[in-house]
Amino acid sequence: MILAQVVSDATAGDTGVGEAIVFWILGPVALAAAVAMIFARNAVHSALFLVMTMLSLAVLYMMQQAPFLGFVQIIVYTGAVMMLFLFVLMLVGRDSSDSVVEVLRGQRVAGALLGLAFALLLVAGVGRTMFAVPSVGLGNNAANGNLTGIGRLIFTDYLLPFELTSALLITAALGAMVLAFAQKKPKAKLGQRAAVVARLRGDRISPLPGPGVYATANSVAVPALLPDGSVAPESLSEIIEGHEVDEAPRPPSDAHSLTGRRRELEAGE
Amino acid sequence: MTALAPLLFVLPALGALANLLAGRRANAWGHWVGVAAVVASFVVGLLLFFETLGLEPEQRSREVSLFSWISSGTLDVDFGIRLDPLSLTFVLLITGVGSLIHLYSVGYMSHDPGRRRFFAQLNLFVAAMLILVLGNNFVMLYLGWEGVGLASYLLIGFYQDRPSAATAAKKAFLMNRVGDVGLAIAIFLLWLELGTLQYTEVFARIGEVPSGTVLAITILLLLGACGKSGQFPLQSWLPDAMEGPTPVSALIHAATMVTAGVYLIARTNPIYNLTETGRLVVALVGVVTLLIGAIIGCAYDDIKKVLAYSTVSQIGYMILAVGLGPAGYALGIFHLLTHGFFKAGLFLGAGSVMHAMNDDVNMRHFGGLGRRMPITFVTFGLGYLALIGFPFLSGYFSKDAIIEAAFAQEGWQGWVFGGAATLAAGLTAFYMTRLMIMTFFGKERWKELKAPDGQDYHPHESPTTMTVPMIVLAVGSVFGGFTLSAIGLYEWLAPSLGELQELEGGALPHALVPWLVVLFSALGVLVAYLLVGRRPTPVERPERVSLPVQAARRDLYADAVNETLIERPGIWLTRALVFVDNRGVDGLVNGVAAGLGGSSGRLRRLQTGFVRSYALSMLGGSVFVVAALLAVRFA
Amino acid sequence: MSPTNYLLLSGLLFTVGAVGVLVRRNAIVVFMCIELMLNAVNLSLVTFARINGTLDGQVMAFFVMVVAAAEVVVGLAIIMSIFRTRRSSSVDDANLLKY
Amino acid sequence: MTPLNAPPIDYGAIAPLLIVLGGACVSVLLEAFLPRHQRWPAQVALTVLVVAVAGVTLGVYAGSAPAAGVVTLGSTLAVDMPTLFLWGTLLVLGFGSLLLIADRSVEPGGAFVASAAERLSVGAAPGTTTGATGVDPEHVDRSYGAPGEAPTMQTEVFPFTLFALGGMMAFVAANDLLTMFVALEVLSLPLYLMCGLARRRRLLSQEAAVKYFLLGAFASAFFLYGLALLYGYAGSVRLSAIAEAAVGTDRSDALLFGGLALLVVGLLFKGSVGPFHTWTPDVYQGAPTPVTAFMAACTKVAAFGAIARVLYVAFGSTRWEWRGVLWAVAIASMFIGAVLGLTQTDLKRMIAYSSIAHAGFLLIGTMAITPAGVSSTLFYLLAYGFTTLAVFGVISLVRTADGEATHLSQWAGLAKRSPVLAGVMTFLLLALAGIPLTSGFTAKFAIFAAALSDGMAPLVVIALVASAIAAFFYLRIVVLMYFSEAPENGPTVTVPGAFTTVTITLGVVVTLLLGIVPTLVLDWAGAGGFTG
Repeated sequence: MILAQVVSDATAGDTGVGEAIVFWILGPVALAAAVAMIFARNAVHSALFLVMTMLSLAVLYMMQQAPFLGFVQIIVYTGAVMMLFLFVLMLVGRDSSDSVVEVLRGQRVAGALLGLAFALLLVAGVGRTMFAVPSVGLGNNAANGNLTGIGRLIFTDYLLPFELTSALLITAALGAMVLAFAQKKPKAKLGQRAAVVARLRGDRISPLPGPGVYATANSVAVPALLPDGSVAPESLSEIIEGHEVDEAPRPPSDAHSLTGRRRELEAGE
Repeated sequence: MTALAPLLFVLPALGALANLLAGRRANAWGHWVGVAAVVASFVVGLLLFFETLGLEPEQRSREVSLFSWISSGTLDVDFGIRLDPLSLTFVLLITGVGSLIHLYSVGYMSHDPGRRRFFAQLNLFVAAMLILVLGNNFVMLYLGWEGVGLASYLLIGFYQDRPSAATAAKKAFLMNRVGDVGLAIAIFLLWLELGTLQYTEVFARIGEVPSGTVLAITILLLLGACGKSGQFPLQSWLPDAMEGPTPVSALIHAATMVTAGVYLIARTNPIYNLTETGRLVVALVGVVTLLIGAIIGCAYDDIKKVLAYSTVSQIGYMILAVGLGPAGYALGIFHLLTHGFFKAGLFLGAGSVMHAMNDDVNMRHFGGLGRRMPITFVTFGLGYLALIGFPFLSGYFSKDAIIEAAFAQEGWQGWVFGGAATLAAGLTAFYMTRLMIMTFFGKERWKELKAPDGQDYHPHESPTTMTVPMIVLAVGSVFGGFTLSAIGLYEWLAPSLGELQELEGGALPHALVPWLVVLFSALGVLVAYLLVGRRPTPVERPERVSLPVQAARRDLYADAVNETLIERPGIWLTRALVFVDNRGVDGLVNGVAAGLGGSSGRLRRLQTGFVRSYALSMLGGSVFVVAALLAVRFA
Repeated sequence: MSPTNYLLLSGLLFTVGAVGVLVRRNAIVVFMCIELMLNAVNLSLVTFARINGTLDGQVMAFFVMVVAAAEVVVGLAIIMSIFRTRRSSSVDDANLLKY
Repeated sequence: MTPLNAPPIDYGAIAPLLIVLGGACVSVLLEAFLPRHQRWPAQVALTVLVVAVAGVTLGVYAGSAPAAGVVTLGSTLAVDMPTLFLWGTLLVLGFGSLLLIADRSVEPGGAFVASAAERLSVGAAPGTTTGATGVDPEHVDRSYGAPGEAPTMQTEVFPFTLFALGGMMAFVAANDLLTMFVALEVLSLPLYLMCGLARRRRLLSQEAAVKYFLLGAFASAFFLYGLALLYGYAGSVRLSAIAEAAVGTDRSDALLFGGLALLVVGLLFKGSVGPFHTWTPDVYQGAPTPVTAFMAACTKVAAFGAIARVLYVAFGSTRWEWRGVLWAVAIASMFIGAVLGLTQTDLKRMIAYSSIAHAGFLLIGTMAITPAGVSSTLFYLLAYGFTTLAVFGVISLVRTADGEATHLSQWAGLAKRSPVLAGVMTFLLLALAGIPLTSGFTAKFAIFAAALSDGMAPLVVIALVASAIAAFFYLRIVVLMYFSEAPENGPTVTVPGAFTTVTITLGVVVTLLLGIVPTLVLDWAGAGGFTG
């Protein structure tokens, strides 16, 4: 495998030719995918472009003597985190693609200009000054010792941040539960016996009269009538009675007056 | 005995607290607690005063350190009291006049549902003012400074339901804040240069400070003084402050708080002694203000506004005096004391008139009140005579001394300062006489009028709680000047302010000055009598009438001459100044406020509510920060 | 090839992500752009680890991943909850609070 | 294989942090195992106990703490005097916030609920009854809790609060940037969640949560990039290592300053310093008021504690290079806060702008790399925290049927209806404006004095002008309360329950005490400097 070759190539000092080839292939790919991500109209496409960037980065990590991170990037980031993104995207509506019209005036221009300025500053100010710096390389920590080295650091020098991340994860889990968990109304569940007892003890044993009984219409809006012709109060729907009902607007007898067409015609004549 | 000193401000503070906390239960007796607190404070002040009198002059400045207030890093500020002749003089003025005005307020506010709140705030003011004058360092001074500003703000806005009161309160607070910024910067500069803010240390080491900084400090202190004392260019809040109840105008906006600026400059005299330019600026501000105040005072028909501009003008005299340096500090304080008496008396008199006239303030509606309110008339009249410098009343001693010192300056300053002060003395006589005639003499114009609330006027003399303070203050106005100069006020103040320098030479011989001043004053009275006293005063303010009609209306040729030569230029000048005052100064203040508000209204549109705009501004900020840091490093 | 190229790539990716936050309206895509920024940072960290010859950078990148995972959970939960009430995941629609 | 040597841990020093985080875990367990109607009392008891015990532990440790401080846990945590002070501040302010959060008397059932869906009664489609106006009282959820019981709240806010508090404590003590980053997230994530839990005005609340979250994540990406650059520069993210590298390394300074810039962006965002403040007004307004109080008081403390530490320990030697830029930022922040606050119409929003202005003042303190600068910043944080906590406590009391009445017009003439409340509010606003005899004055004074002695006189003058402008809008509220006519159907002032009363009283008393005798706390704040 060329990749394995490259990885072992990358020893202490400078980068080998193999690494350069990989970089010049994957680097532009990562960048292009990133740019594509912000231009893709469909959010799912954006997510997939991001996955592409992340995978490219994973390989670049491995080439930079960080095999462990490379795999974590693939498994955790690309595998889990991005899947979570996709899940939520599906939940909130996959087709909610952005409109291309920019509503904030000057936002894109300003964004682009600032982005350009920022990139220039980073590249010219920071990147340029680093070219002369020799790279030390990780030596034994690069390949087999990588995992142990990282583990050792986590449990010694970085013990506190490591413990703190547990607080972070607990918060995240709790937060997701609080916000995303739809609380059901707790209803007192009655057993069959209890239900019967409640019904017999209650003030009414028979079912409520349905709408339209002894009436001329079957609509919910029409109250049930008792045998003597009076309205059965239990059949009145609270919701319907609670609202003022406006008379439904009837179309005027002259249908043309709606469109105004006739007047035009008359005017034209 | 010095252990009693904290009681001076603790007692009024407790009074304020009691009135605030006791709630409605205290409605019946809260005001007496307020009065008692200030009177007790006055008694303590007297005790301390007599104790200090018994000491040798060199030992009369004492420091009482209560506790260490702020200590952070190298900054160390005591909560301490400085008992010296200057602070004790102020203590007696504040608590003495304060007691009288508290007593007066019992009667004046007797029908007001907010009386308890009023006394709480009045007590709060007294406490803050005492902290201001008693503190032994600049931070205490600042504390009192802000405290009196706050109390004054609350009291100006006391009649909460009047929009004009709320506006006036806000204006006063904001203009004071402008001055406060100056004071704060001056304090910080002092600390930066000397690392201490205790008066004793600052004054001992002020010589180490470079002269440019000293000048800056003096100007900034002056800015603070201008804000608090209603001096040019920050004077316009003071007349508006008359929206407050009249006892407040008497106590705060005539006798005590507005003199804080004078106190500040007198207190920091070792700093001002170092810079002649700084003193010159002070004196110029004083001269400009005293002229402006006197001229505008001629224009108003509102009795309290006239008195307010008179206050502006008189404080201008004091500022001029302290601007004259060692030759004037004590004179400024002297005038401050006498002015405290007669101006408080005049305000109380005005309040008594308003009380009788259903809170009307328009002098054109008054007239002939002298017969209805004899006590008010007499006390007010004595205050009036004192103010215009009637020989051997208190204003005569103090004002003449200032004008003499002004004439004694070298070169052009003597002529300008002295001339302006003399001219203003004439103007003072003019507008005060006009006020007297319109209020107490002439036809009883109110008989044909209805009060703003629709009832007839029934002028009557005020109750005893109001007349007694007026009588006491009138007595003070008559004998105060003579007594103070007889018992040696200047020598008493010398430990705080240095010996009073007697200047020789200058623009005019000293003997001539009193005559000149009396002459100008008499002229002012005469002109006022000719213009106002000999003609019926129109009830409505006369609108501009065309020249021929005006000429036709005049039956006396002399009047026409008067008019063309004196009145018309005077009116034009007055109108122009009122215009500048209302439009120019207010306009500037309002313009700044409106500008801030407008830019705020526009800028808040940037907060569009769109997350993406926010992100844009954050990215913009980041680009700025990164670019700036890299540029700073590699430029 | 110098490892610095990785840094440049990282800077560019970070910028692309930042610009994406500014121009995209779907809250989830905005959030993905932020993830892209974090990934760019990780690339820098890994590269610096190599340049410096210390593993710390890799450990940090690892922490960033963990933190990002937790952040994703919280963020998606918040976006879900607002979507439930608004039926919209556009960040421009969340525009009641302004001025 | 070499054995793994666990780093030595000074348990005594970090006990408060452990107690708070452990308490949070226990609190989660309570949430999991207790029936719903028992949770509120249990959670309140637990969290109050946890914070109290942590405070006592802190007090005991502080009594015998080494003056130079200790660095523990593999040099990830520096427990020095500023840390102890900040921890104390955080715990006390957190205690006050917790009481506000726990209060159920002001808003029946507490201010928190997870989602709107369950409160929609029959016939109302999702999204129609929720809105800026809130939901009418009949439709308020009564189902959350046992039948017949008073409605209860979403008790998950308690573990969230504790986690956030723990995160803040770790944040201010973090001695390396990675710990700082993780702690930043630990404190942020619960806050994002808590913002979205308001019972009233759900849409605003959720909007606040989304905005805070997206911008917060954006800002932490910047922080992280700065961290990466600094790692590239120094080869380590320990603050002291960065400081050492700044003195002698052959790496280009571009990494150092680029890293500092981006790092500071992330930190300034949390401290809501302009121009990174944009989230503040929206989030302060939309979040439930107790959470706003918590954010305004504690997050500010945490953010500026961290900024001070980073600037002091890691970048103290290079301060001449970065100070100019932070000057600009501080000026921008002060003026944005002061000027934009002038025309706000919502009280919570106005306090948000006030907090932006205060952030500018605080930044001045952190820029002064002197012991006085540190102690004055610490003091300011304590003073400001208490005042703002009480302000939000007061705001939560003025209500209409729709919930809190935060529109300014609704506060008109409030002094006639409730003189005590208006008096308390006036006092607090005066403290925010920096009038003497309140903590606000002494705090500002200390900061300005420290800035002056470190050569920032022009900045102090600008700050004075800004604070004079800011006094306008505090005054506006006072004028409204005292000098305006009350509206026809104005809000009522709820009689607060014990919890809210305690918090407000605490805030007022501390504000007054620190104004009169600040020396006690100032001494304590100046007891020692940062260790690195």
